[in-house]
This record gives sequence, C-alpha cells and structure tokens, in this order.
Amino acid sequence: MEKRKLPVLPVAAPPEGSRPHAPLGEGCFLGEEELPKAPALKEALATIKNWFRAQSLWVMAYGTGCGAIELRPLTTARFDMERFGMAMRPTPRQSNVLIVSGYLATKSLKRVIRAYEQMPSPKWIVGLGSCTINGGMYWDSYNTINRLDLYLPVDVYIAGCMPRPEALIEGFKYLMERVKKGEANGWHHYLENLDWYKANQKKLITDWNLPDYNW
Amino acid sequence: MKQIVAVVALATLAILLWQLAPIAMPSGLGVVAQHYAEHGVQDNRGANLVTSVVVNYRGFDTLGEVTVLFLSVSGAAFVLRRRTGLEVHEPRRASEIVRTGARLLFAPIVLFGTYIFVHGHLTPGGGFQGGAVVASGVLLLLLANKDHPLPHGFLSWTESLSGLGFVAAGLAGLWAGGSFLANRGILPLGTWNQLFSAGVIPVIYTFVGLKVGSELATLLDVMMHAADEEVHQ
Amino acid sequence: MVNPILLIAVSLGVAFLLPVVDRLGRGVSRTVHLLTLAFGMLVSFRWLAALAAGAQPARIITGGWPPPLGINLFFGPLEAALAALAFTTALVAALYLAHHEQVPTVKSLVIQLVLVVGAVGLIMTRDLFNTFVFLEITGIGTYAILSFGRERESLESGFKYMALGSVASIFILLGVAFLYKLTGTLNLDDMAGRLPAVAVAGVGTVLLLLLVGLMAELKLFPLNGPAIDIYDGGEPGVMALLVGTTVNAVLFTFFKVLSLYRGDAWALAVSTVGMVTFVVANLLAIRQTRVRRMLGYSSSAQLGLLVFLLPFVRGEVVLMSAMALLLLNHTLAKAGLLWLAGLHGGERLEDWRGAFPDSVALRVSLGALILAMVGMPPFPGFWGKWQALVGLARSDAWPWIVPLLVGSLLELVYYFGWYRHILEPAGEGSRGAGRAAFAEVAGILLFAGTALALGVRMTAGIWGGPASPALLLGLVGLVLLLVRAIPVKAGAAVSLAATAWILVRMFLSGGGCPLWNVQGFFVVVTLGGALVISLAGLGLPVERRSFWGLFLILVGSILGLITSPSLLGFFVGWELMTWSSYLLVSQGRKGTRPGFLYMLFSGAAGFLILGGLMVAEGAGVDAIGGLVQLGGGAALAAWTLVAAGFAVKVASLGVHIWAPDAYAESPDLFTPFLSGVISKIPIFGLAVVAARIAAPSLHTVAGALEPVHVLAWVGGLTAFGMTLLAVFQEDAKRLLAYSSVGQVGYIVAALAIMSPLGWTAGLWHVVNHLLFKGLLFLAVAGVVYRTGTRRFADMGGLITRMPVSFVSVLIGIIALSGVPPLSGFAGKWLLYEALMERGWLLLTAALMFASVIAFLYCFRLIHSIFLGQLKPEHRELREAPPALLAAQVLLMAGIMVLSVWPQALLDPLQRLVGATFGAAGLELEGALTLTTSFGYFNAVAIMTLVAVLFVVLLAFLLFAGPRSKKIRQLDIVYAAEVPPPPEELHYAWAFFKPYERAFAPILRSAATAFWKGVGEVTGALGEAGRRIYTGDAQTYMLYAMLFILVLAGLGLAG
Amino acid sequence: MPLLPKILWSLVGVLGALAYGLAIGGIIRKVMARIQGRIGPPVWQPYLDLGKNLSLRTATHHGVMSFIAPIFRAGGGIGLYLLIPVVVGVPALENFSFSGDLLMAMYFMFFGSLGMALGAAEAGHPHSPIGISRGLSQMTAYELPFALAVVALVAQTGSFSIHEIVAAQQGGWLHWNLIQNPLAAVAAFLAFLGMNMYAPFNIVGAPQEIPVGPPTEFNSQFLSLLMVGRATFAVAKMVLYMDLFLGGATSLPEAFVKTFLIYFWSVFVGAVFPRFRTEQAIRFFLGWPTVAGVAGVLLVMLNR
Amino acid sequence: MMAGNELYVGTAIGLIVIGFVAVLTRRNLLKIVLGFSIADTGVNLLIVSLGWLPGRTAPIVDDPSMFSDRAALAVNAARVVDPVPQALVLTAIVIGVGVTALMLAYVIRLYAVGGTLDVRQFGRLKW
Repeated sequence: MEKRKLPVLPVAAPPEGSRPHAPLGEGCFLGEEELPKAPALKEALATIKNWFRAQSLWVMAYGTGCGAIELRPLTTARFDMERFGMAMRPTPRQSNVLIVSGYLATKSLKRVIRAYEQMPSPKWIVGLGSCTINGGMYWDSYNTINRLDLYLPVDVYIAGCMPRPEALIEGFKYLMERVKKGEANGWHHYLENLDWYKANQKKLITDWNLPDYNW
Repeated sequence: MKQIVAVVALATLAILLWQLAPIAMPSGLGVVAQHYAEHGVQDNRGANLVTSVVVNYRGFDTLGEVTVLFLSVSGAAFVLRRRTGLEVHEPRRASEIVRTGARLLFAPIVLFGTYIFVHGHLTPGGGFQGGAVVASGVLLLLLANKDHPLPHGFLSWTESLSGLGFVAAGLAGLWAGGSFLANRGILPLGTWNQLFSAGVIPVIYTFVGLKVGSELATLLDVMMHAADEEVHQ
Repeated sequence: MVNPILLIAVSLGVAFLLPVVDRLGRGVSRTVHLLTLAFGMLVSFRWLAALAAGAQPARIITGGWPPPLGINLFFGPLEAALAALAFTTALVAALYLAHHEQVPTVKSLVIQLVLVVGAVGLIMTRDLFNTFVFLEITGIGTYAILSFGRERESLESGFKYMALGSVASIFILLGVAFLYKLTGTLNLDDMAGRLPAVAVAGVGTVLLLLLVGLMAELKLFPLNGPAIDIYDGGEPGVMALLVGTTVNAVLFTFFKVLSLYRGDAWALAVSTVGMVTFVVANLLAIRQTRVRRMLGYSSSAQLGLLVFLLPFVRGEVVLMSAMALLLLNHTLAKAGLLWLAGLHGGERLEDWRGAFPDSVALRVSLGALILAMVGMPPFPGFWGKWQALVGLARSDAWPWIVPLLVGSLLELVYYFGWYRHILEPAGEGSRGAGRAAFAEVAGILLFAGTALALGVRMTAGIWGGPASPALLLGLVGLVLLLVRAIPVKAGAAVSLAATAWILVRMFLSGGGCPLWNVQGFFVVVTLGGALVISLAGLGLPVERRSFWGLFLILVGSILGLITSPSLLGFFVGWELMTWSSYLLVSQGRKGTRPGFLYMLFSGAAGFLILGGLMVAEGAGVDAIGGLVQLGGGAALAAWTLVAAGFAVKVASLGVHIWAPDAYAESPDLFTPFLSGVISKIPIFGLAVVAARIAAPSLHTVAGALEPVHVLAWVGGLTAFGMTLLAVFQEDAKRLLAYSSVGQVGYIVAALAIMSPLGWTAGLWHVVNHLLFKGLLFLAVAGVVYRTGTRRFADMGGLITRMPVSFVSVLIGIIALSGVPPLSGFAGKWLLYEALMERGWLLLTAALMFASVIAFLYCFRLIHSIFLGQLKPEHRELREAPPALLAAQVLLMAGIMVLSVWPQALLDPLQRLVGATFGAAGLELEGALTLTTSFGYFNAVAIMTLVAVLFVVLLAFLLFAGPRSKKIRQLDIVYAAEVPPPPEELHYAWAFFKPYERAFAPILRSAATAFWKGVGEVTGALGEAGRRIYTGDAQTYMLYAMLFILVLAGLGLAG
Repeated sequence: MPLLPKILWSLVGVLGALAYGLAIGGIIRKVMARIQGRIGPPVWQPYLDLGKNLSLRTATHHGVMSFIAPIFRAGGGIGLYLLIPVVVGVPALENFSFSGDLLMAMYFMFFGSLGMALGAAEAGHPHSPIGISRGLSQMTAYELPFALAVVALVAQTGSFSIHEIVAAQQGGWLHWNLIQNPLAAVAAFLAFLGMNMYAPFNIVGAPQEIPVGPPTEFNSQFLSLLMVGRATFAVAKMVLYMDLFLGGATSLPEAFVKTFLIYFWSVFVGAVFPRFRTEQAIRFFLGWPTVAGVAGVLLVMLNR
Repeated sequence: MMAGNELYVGTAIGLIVIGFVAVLTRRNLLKIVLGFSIADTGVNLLIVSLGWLPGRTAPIVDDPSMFSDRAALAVNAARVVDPVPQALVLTAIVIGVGVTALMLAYVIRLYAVGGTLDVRQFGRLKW
C-alpha cells in the first residue's frame, strides 16, 4: 500500500502572551508539565517508550457523531484494527486515543473535554471527518462547532464525509508514525495553553456547569 | 343455655349428695362424742353438754366464731364506709303505739336475752342465742324508729371489752390451767346445775352474749344507715 | 419462749380493742396495730430461729384437753416461717395501705389484723372444723378488705370472689360434717389415722367435696376466674397483703388436709389440677394487656405449681425445701410487684414505659422482683424450681418436668413482655415514684432486698464463698448498679481494673498457664473480652447508667458458670448470664423488642438445658465431672436436650431469628461482648457438659446415626445459612450479627467432630472469633458513634476520615475470611483438616462453600463503610475516641501475634486437648510447620512470603512508571458526564441483588414465619382460652359445680 | 534445597510464569481473532501493552487502597504460583510449596480477588463495586463444585499435600484423577470456566454493561501490575489443575503441554458462548457442576 | 318406713340444691344472697341430722341422779344425741350470718355504684 500524506491542518496558534499553565487545580491531573530533557539515556528511553506507545494504541470507545458508524468496521474481520495493536477501551483512564467522530454538538463538546482530560498523557486526538475540520455540512449549524482545534489539540485529522475505514486506518498509521517519532504532542500543547483553550471552550459552552474539581 | 346447664348440673349434684345418705344414717356416738357424753358433765360441771363442747372442748372454735361475727360486722361497716350513690327513702314514720310498744318491749327482750346467755351452761341456749335475742330488741327499736338514738359509745365499748374479756379468760386459762381457754384452775367449778358453776364457762358465755348482742346491734345500725350522709367512725 | 397461741390471742385482743383505742386518735390505733404486728413478727422470727437451732416444735392444746377432745395447734418450722411471713407482709402492707386509704376508717386496721390472725390460726390449727372456722375468718376478712380500692371494680370482683368462696365453704362444711360422721373425730391427725379403716361407700364423694371446696378456696383452674378478677379490681396493696397471709395459709391448709387423702388417684388428681392450673394460667396470661390482671394469672399459676408439688412433698425432702423456697419467693416477689404496681398506677403494659425513672432503688427492685418471679437466679424461686425438678427427676414423676418447663417458658413470655416496656427509655409519660413516702416503698425494698440477699447467699454457697472472683464481680456490679453517685466512666474504669486484676492474678498464681484446661481457657477468653470492652468503654459513652453494673454481674456470672464444678452451679451461672445479658441487650436504643426475643429463646434454651441436666440429676449425677457415668438412653436423652439447648443459644439455623436483632440493637459497646464472649458460652457448655455425656457412650446408643454428626451438620448449616443471610443485610451491625452466628456455627461443627484436632480448631476459632469480631464490632461502634447511622447506604468513603478504624476493619475481615496470611486461615485449616480426618466430606465442602460466601459480606462491610464515596456531611468527621482505638489496637495486636506465631496459642491448646483426649492430633514440627495427618502449614513462611511480595510490588509501583498522583474524590470516569452527588454514586444498597435472585428459592425465611406462627398460635390459644373467664359470678360458680361433677365422673367419687 | 538458591529459582520461575502467562494471553487473542476470521494482534501484543502502560507519562490513583489492589492482585497470583509445585520432584520448580498444602493454595486464590476488590472500590466509581459484586458472587458459586472436587480428591488420596496428590497419580495416564474420579474432574473443570472468567462467565468485565468493571479507574503502572497478576494467576491455576487432575508434570515441556490444554478448555468454551447474567451463572454452578461434585464425593465415600 | 333420717337428709339436700339453683340462675343479687342462705340452712340441717340418733334426747344432763356416779353418766351417755354437730352447727350458723351480712353490705354498695341488682351487670372485669 502506497503511503499517502494526509492533509493536516496546523494547530491553532496560541494567542500572544499565553504561557504554560501554572499549577493546575488540585483535583485535576492532566499530565506532567515538562517533556524529557536532552540527556542521551533519557532520549533512548523516550525512544523505547514511544515505540511501545505507538504499538499499543488504545482507543477511547466514544462516538460523538455519525462518523462513529465508520469506526465499527475497524473491529471486524475485514479491517481488523487489532492487528496494529489497537483496541477499544471503555474507560478514558486506560485510553490513549480519542476519536472525535464527525460533528460535535456543543453539548457533546463538554463531554469530550471531560473525557479527554481524564485520559493519561500522552494522549492523542484524531479528528474524523470534515465536520471536525470546518464544520462540514453543519458549518452553519447553531449548535455544532466548526473547528475542533479551537477547543482541543488535534493530532491527526482524517478528512472526508465520511472517511471510509481504510482512510481511518491510514490516519491511525500516520498517528502511529508520529507517535513513534515523538511528534504528536498535542496533549503538551493543550497543557501549555490551557488558559487559551479554556477561554475558547467557555466562550462556546455558555451553561458551563462542570464542577470545580474538574480543574 | 347456661341455666339449663346449671339445673342439670345441680340435679346431678343432688344425686351425688343423695348417695351420701347412707353415711348420714344414725350410727351411734363417735369416740369423741362418747367421751363428751360420758365425761362432759364431770369435766366441766355444766349441765348442757353442747355448751361444754362449744365453750370448753371446742372453745377455740367459738373464739373464732366470735371473731367471724366481729369481722363481718367490721367488714360490713368497712364496705359501707362510702355513702355515695344511694337515695334515701324516708320510711313512713311508725305510729306512736308501735314506737312506745317497742320501747316498752325492749327491756324485757334484753332481759330475756341476758337470761339465755347467763344460763347457757344449764339450759338450752347460750351466748349466741342470748346475744341474738338482745339484738332483736335493738332491731325492734330501729324498726319502730329508724333514727332511734343508739348509744354508740356504749355499744362500742361493750363490743371491745367483751371480746377482750373472752381473750382474757382464755389467757387466764393459759396462765392458771396450763392451756388456752382451759376451764380448770381459774374459778371453782362449783356444783352441777347451779348458776355459778362450770368454772369460766358462764363468764365466757356472758362475754359472748354481750359481744354478739352489741355486734348484731351495730350491724343493724350500720345497715340501717348505709345511705346516711354523716360519717360513722 | 413465748407461747405461739399468744400470736393469735394477743392480736385478737388488740383487734377487739382497736375500735375503742381509735377514740384516742387514728395515730394511736395505727401505732397499736403496727406494734401488734411487729410483736407477732418478732415472736415468729424468734421461734423460727429457735426451731432452726433445733428446738422442739410447740404442741399447743386448748381448753385443757388433749386431742382429739380439744382443739390442738402445732407450731413447727414451717408454721413459724409462714407466720413470720404473714406478720411481716401484714406489717409492711399496713405501712403501705395507710397511704392509700380513700376513706380512712379504723375498720380497715381491724380487718387487716384479724386477717393475719385468721391466717396464723389456719396455719397452726390441727383440727378440721377449726380449720373451717379460720378459713371463714380469712375468707370474710378477704371479702371485706377487697372493697378497699376503686369502688366499682373492687366490689364487682369482691362479690364474685365472695360468691365462689361461699360455694366453696358449703362444700367444705359438707365434707367436714360427713367426715366427722364417718370417723367420729375432728382432729386432723386422728382422722387421718381412722379414715383408712372406714370402708363405707361414699367416702370418696365426701373427700371430693372437701377437696373441691379447698380447690375453690385456692382458686385453682378452672375456678380461678374470681381470683384473677380481684387482682384486676382490687387495690394492689391489699392483694399483696392477701398473697402474704391468706393465700399461703390456705395453701398450707390444703397441704395439711391432704394427709387425709391416701392413694395415688388423689395425688394424681391434685397434681394434675395443679399442673393444669400452672400451664393454663400461664398460657392465658400471655395475651394479657393489663398489668394487674396479668399478675393475677401469674399468681394463679404459681399457686398451681405449688399445689402440683404438694402430693409429692411427702416422699421427698428436697421437694419440701423446694416448696418452701417457691412459696417464699412467690410471696416476696408477688407482694413486692403488687406494691410497685400500686405505686406506679399504670394499668396497661404500655403505661409502664420507662417506669420509675426517678428512683434507682425502685427500678432495681422492680427488675429483681420480676426476675425472682420467673425463677431466675439468684432469687429463691430459682433454687426452689431447681430442687423441685431434682425431686421430680429422682422420683417416678419425671414426666411432669415437661409441662413444668413449658409453663415456665410461658411465664417468661408475659413477664418479659411486661419488663420489655419497663426497659424502654424513660420519656414523656413515664411515671415515677414521685413523692412516695418511705413507708410506701419500705415493703418493696425490704422484699426485694430479702430476695436478693437470700439469693446472693445461696449463690455464694454454690460458687465457693464470697471470695470467689465470680461473686466478687457480681457484688461490685450490684454496688455500681445501686449507687447513683458513681459516674459512668468510673464504672468502665472499675470494670477494667477488676478484670485486669483477676486476669493478672490468674496468670501469676501457681499451677501453670490457665489456658491449659478448658475452664481456664474460657475464663481467659471471658476476661480478655471484658477487658477490651472496658477499655473501649473509657472512650465510648454508654446511654444507660446501669451498663457497667450489669456488665460486671454478667462477667461474674460467666466466671461462676465456667468455674463451678456442679451442674447446679453451671446452671445458676447460665441463667444469671441470660438475664444480665438480656438487660444489657435491652439497653440499646431500640433494644427492648429484640431483647425480648433474645430472652425468650435464651429462656427456651435454658429450659432445654435444664431438662438435660435433670435427666442427669435423675440418674444421680450432680457434678459435671460425673456426667461421664451416664449411660444408655439417659445419656442420649441428656445429650440431646443439652445440645439442643446450646444449639438454640448459639442461634442455630431455624432458631436464629432472635440473634440478628439482638446483636444489632444492643448497645454498641456491648455487642462485641455478646458476639465474642457470650456466644462462646454455649460452646463451653458443649465442650464441657455435652462432651462429657457424649464422649463415652453415644456411639453405642445411637447406632448408625451418630448424634454428634447431626450436631456438626447443625453447626455447618448454621454457618452456611447465616453467612448467606449476612450477605443481604443493609445494616452494618446486623451483617456482623449474622456473621457472628455463622462463625459460631463453625465452632459448633468443629467441636462436634469430637477429635483432638477438631477441638483444637474449635477452640482456636473461639479466640480468633473473639479477636476479629470484637475488632469489627468495636470499629463499627466507633463509626456508628461518629456518623450516627448503621445503614450502609448512609456511609461510605470514611477511609480518609477514620483511617485507624479502617485498618481495624481491614485486619478484621481478612482474619474473618480466612485468607492467608492472617490468623483466620489457621482456624480454617485446622477445621478442614479435622473434618477430613473424621471423614465428613460433604460437610467439609459445605463449610468451604460457606466460608467463601463470607467474602461477600466482608467486602460489603468494608466497602460500604470505608470505601466508595464520602458523603458531604461526613467531610468533617473525626476518628473514633482514642480509648476505643486503643482497644482495637489491642485486638489487632492479638490477631497479628496469632498470625505470625500461631504456636503461641496452639501450644497451650495442645496440652488442653491432650489432657481431654489423651492425644494431640497436631504436630508442631520443628516448631515452624504445623502438621496433621492430612496436611501441613507454615505460618512463618507464609507471612514472610506475603511480606516480601508486598514490599517488592510496592517498590515496583512506586518506582516503575511515572510518579502517580492522587485525584479528587468525584473525579471519576462517569461516561464523560458530571457525576451525581455521592449519595447517588455510592453503590451500597442491595449490593448483592443478583446473588439474592440466584438464591431466592432457599432464602424465603421459613424460620421467621414458623416462629411467628408458633407465637401466634400460642397467643391465639391464650386469647381464646381466657374467654372462659366470662366475668360473670354465676358462670364461675357453675364451673365449680361442673368441676366437682367432672372429678366425680373421673372416678374420684365413691 | 537450601533457601537462597530456592529463592533465586523461584524468581526465575515467577518471571517465566509471567512470560508464559502473557504469551498465553496473546495466543488466546490470536486464536479468538482467527476464530472470528480476523488476523488478530501479534502474539506478543500483551508484552507491548504492558510496556505501553509502563511508558505513560501520568498515573493517577484514588488513595492508599489503589496501591493495595494491584499489589494484592499481583501478589495473589505470584504467591499462588509460588505455593504450587510446578514439577514435582524437581526441587527448583517446587517453589515454596513446603509452607502450605492444598488448603493454603485454595485460600490464597482469594487473596488477589479480595485485594483487587478492596482497591477498586476505593475509587468510588460505581462500576467497580458492581463488578466486584458480580465477581465475588460468581466466585462463591464456582467455589462449591471446586471445593467438592478438592474434597473428593483429598479424601481419595488421604492428604492435602499437593505432592502426595501428584505422587498418587503417577504410573500412567490411567492413574490421573481425571480418570480416577471423573465426576470430581467434571465439577472442577466446570468450575475452572468460572475461575477464568471467559465467556460465558465474563460477567465481571462485561464490556457492554459495566465497561471493564473493577479496574475502571486504574491506569499506567497500576494497570500493568494488574496485568502481571492476571497472567501469573492464570499460570498458577493451570499448574494447580495440572497437579490435581492431570498427574502433575515430570518435566517442563510436559507442564507446558498440560497447562496449555487445560487453559484452552476454557478458551474454546469462551469462544462459542454468549455471556450469562450473574444469577444465571450462579445457578449454573450450583446446578450440574455441584451435582457432579457431590457425586464425586459420594463415589469416594463408597469406594472407601 | 324410714329407718333413719332420710327425711332430714333429703330435705337438707333439697334445700342446698334449691339454694344453688337460686344462686346459679337468679339474676337478682338479693335472690342470690337468699339462695346462699337457703343452701346454708340446708347444710346446717344436714349437720344437725348427722348427729341425730333415733329415740334419744338433747345432750343436757338435767336429772340430779345422773350426776351421782360415773355409772349413771355412762347411762346418760347412751341417752343423748351427739352434742358435737350441734356445737358445730352453732358455729356454722353464726358464720353464715356473718357472710350474709357482708354479702348484703356488698349488695347495698353494688346497687349504689351500679344502680341495678342484676348480677350480669357486674361482670365488667373479665378475660
């Protein structure tokens, strides 16, 4: 199979003056604040770790939109994502990949944020379908978001409406590669610009009722 | 239903009791009675064997008997100590003749009663019978006039002292004769068939007579005035 | 010495004088009255003392003529005692009645005095007609004094009483007259001599007339209607007077007259009527709601019991003493209770809720008198009943024991049904003594005190004098109970000091380790348990002031039970333990109903055991050591009864329904003791009493079915059933309660193996269960104390607030579940090895199954309380009081020692078991590995293995992977949703619902339904039965007629 | 055998058991995938998962008991393994079986479950206690036939010692308890299905209802340790069954073969059955397996 | 022909039963009291008749000659009826009077509190 580069939108630039998020709220644990430093041993270790991470991507079994229908075939005999070491996990605590499958209602956004924040780092978001990129066919809907990366850091977008499972596998393979290289650092970006993300999220979610302990 | 059961049961009881008739048939004197009959006169110098039995041989019974009477009179007075709830029916006032007659008859009746209990050891009769006769005099008075003044203090003293006298006589027997109510060793037994004979028997019978008389009189008084408002003590 | 005739003469003289004396003033006449009674009391007591010292009885003649010419009197020990009792009662009653007269009159004094004279005369006279006269005196005195109280009721009941009395006197008079005719004499002894020679048809009818007359005077069933009515309608103080004077005198008269009745038929008739009265009156009383009427039924029953015994008395000295004690007991207790009833004034049972909150002395007296009434030790009634039973057991009359015990059980039902209300905490509407004058309560205190003092003396005689620790503890407890000034915490300190002192003294005194024999072992268990409870008591407050006093009495009674070598001593301790623990259970907030059930089943257990002991007594065995001599059917019967009793007391499956509530509702401080120690006492009984019977002979007796095997299955099924039920409880203490019963089931099964290894397992589990269940109950007590709830659903997440308690529970459940490496495993291991050795394979599997089910509730206990979600209202909760924690630490230390070094306990157990069986069954190989014929186990190695694994894996967790971080309580995965509040999130209600569904077919509580049915049927019988007392005077008299006809029809006439 | 070498050998044994256990897990996934017509993950996937979980950058826990749970779970598995002689007669592979007999092993099985239950419950996630409730319920249920089978075997052999039980089965496959007491074996092997918690008895994890059940809140090294525990526990159970019913092993290859067969019994059943509900599972174990167990015990009793 | 005192005994039993019938079936309290009195009388009659001996006289020694010596007394003894039942009956009568008096007192008060003489109205205390 020929490898194709999938178009990837750049992540939204953080606003001016934003800084790595200072001490997070006591109850919330989003991840470590620093990436490994240069020393060779740690580098080697990081390589090994990334290798492990890439080979065992556990996907959060959470479908937000119609795109979730395309996730199902991945577990079937025809596509079988398990051969890549991927598996569905029902709990964010044990998942590494969050797939935002298609349109995302503002109502769902809250849940997605919460699920994302409960995942252990490193964690990756795959935006599935055009809806996550620009709103897709719901671009002018009053209650769906248009750009996912305003609210959560997306590592890989898979375009299409809907992308077929083959495309998904392609996207995952791409993600694996990036993970192996240590390039997929969306989670880190999220931490560093937490204030900005939070501001964006709160702008959209007017009935912000997530309790304090969330952060 | 209950009544039928009761009658049937009582009929059966009658049959049961009738079975005892053969026992009741005359069969001569028992051992104790034989002794009384043979030795009674000698033992007590009393002509009336029944009196000997009542006052001496079975004197303790008699003390109990007096006590029963005393108790029932006290008891009646006690039960009747409350006077609420009864309507007073003022009886028709008896005629002058009746009242006067009653007053006139009272003394002979008491006298007769006294005779009976004083001669209890000689003739039929005794303390109880005499006392009852005395009380019937009182009854006559009260029937004639419900509010006839009775000497309550006198009755009470008589009642108490005669009872005490009985007990004292018994104790005298204990002291002098060796056993309670013993007849010997206190007063001389005297001669048979005389008034002052038979030791303390006439004394005791006199006490009994007085006591019974006053008790019954009190009883009549108490019952007569069960509905009165004033409180007797 | 004063001539006893003066008792009558002087009193009578004074009675005649009183109306005159009264003219000097009521005070004077009262004084004279009291002085006379005091004189009589003094004289009779002096006579009693002299007679007891060996003086000759007085034979008094009257009129100067010897019998049969004159009336003679007799004044022996019995007469003196009865006279003393009569005068004492009358004296105290006079003091009491003086305060309750509505229309004061001197007649009341006169009647009271004559009543005593009549009673004393009745007691002393030996002449039949004189007896009749005195009967009439007491009768008329009774009728008169009955009008004392509220007018309408007293008159109604008094009239009925009088009507029946008149019928009775007609019968008696007829009988007396015919008897005179037949024998020619009226002297009782003379007549008794002559009567056999009279061979005339109709003698039987004559005797029957007299007998029925006397029975009607005594008011035996079915003629007891009026007697019960007068309790209801009469003034209680008057009834007390009657109980002490007339009733006793008439009973004694009956006794004297019975000398005329020769032949078994009469004896059978009298005994039957008496026993029927006892059982029926007790049965009919159980649905009674009015206190005084209930006391009436009780009196009737007691009288029936005494009448029942009368025909036997002539044969057995021990029965004479039994009679005397029972009569004394009944007089003291019933009179005292009646005075209390009068003082209190509560008509219905509910009115007695928290009675006498203002007077410790009266409350204690009330309790003591009720206990005396139902024949609990140490009160004289107990000794009386015991002796009566022994007397019966040793004669041919042993079948009578069954109805006697049944009746006694019924008696327990209604008395404790009443006591239950009294034990309720005082609240609105609780009536106190108010401003009762001392004269009013003097009698109550005197009678209760007398009963208590006599009881303590007798107990001391059984338990080896006042210096024995058992009695000492009991007396200290009594002092704590009575002295209001002692603060509650001081009680705990006293208890702590006393138990510690005895424990230390035991270990320091010579003769080796006390654990080396069964008695010593259980004493150490008891005292250890008491010590821990006392320590915890320094921290955990108790609600009732009387807690520590009762607790010490309880501990003392257990010590007495254990150390006593005789069957009697054992049973004394047993019953003492029963009631003192009952009172403690009832102290819980809602403890009175469960306490009632507890008492009923304990009472039934007690009577079963009593029955068993009586089988032994019947065979002439009165020491525990002698039980081995029993053989044949006696051994089987004794063993079955005793074992059944113990099985009831450990709440075996089927009779377990009392246990959960009793455990759950008893005071939190007491529950550990109930579970840890008291439930072990039946085990002691099995090990010491039952095993002695079982050991030599059972196999030969029972053939194929070994009775112990049955017992083992009972234990096993209990373990299984209770464990299963524990799983579904929603209340922490109830869960532990079921668990506790189940665990004792294991012990029963272990002991029933009757092998050295089985006993080692059982006794090991005794200690272990004490440790872990004490720990669990104490920890839960702390939690309940802090949170104020026992419901699982209301707790949760307390691990952060009460970490020490959490550790306690953790250690406790691991030890309970038998998971290595803690001490529970050693117990399970020993048990299974023993069972396999014995070859009871299916039982082994069943117990294994049961022990696994235990995990369910263990987990539920710790999860629902300590894990899961913390409730907002518990955020500020504090850890349990330090003293409570100290007690827990002590127990934890015990568990750890046993876990690491089981030999510490197994060593003494080896000696103990070895001494019993002559073999050990367990090898302590190389002092490290325990070996049996089936397997081996090395506690040290296991402990080391677990410890090493723990350290290594913890290190792995800490150092491999990233540094972990604790997250907030509600920050959980909740389908990406905001979780609901902790109340909804905490999964604790109906925790094992699927399990419940799976087991539904066998969970339907047949036991509860069955016992409820038994209760209802009994109640319905009582309810229906008492309809025969229509309240109609004529019906009552009709009964008398029918009664005589029935007896005649039964062949007594002729 | 001296203690120190024994400890070293045991260490090797534990690591070996871990490797074997993980590999078996991988094989099962592969097999299941093949049955479903998929390619499936590589056989070494469990190793990768373990490595991945140790490579995460964050780890969260809910308190002390979150540590206790994995420790008990892994400790239970490793401990159980250490208490069972793998190859009887080879001291190096007899582990610490001198410190306790079959009873010890039976009760040590609960060690892990109980610890797991405790730790999982602390997180406060409702799925954890629900899963535990189901797991414990099922555990008690399969324990009955298992206990009956054990009792039968022990009575037959006359000892609780696993060594003795193995020794009694030597001399050819006809001496295996599988043949000697088939009824007990039936009971035990049916119980084994529950023990392994594959379908139809996978009610604890029950993905559709209570996603993963008890370990919902566990991640990173905590989850790793749970995986270690599961792997070693599985091996220990297989070895135990081998010792009890298949005559133990005289060499490691024999042990591999026998344990593999034992394990695949439950895998094959699991591959073709849907899941029971909790009460159905319980009733199942209290039904025919129990009857078989009782019959097995009665058989022994009759033979004596 | 009657050999003894069947008449007395029969009458006595009759009186007793009549008394009892009144006691058991009449509702009026006064009649019940009356019934007791009748029964008492029957009993007393029975007692006296028990002491009766055909052809003998009252036990009173009224002949001086009788007292002269012991032998005469023995003769006298054969002449009198049994004195004991007479003594007993005396006591029994008095006791009967006492009981009757008390009963009447009760009836007075019962009437006062209940306003009726019907015995069935005084059965409130039962069961």
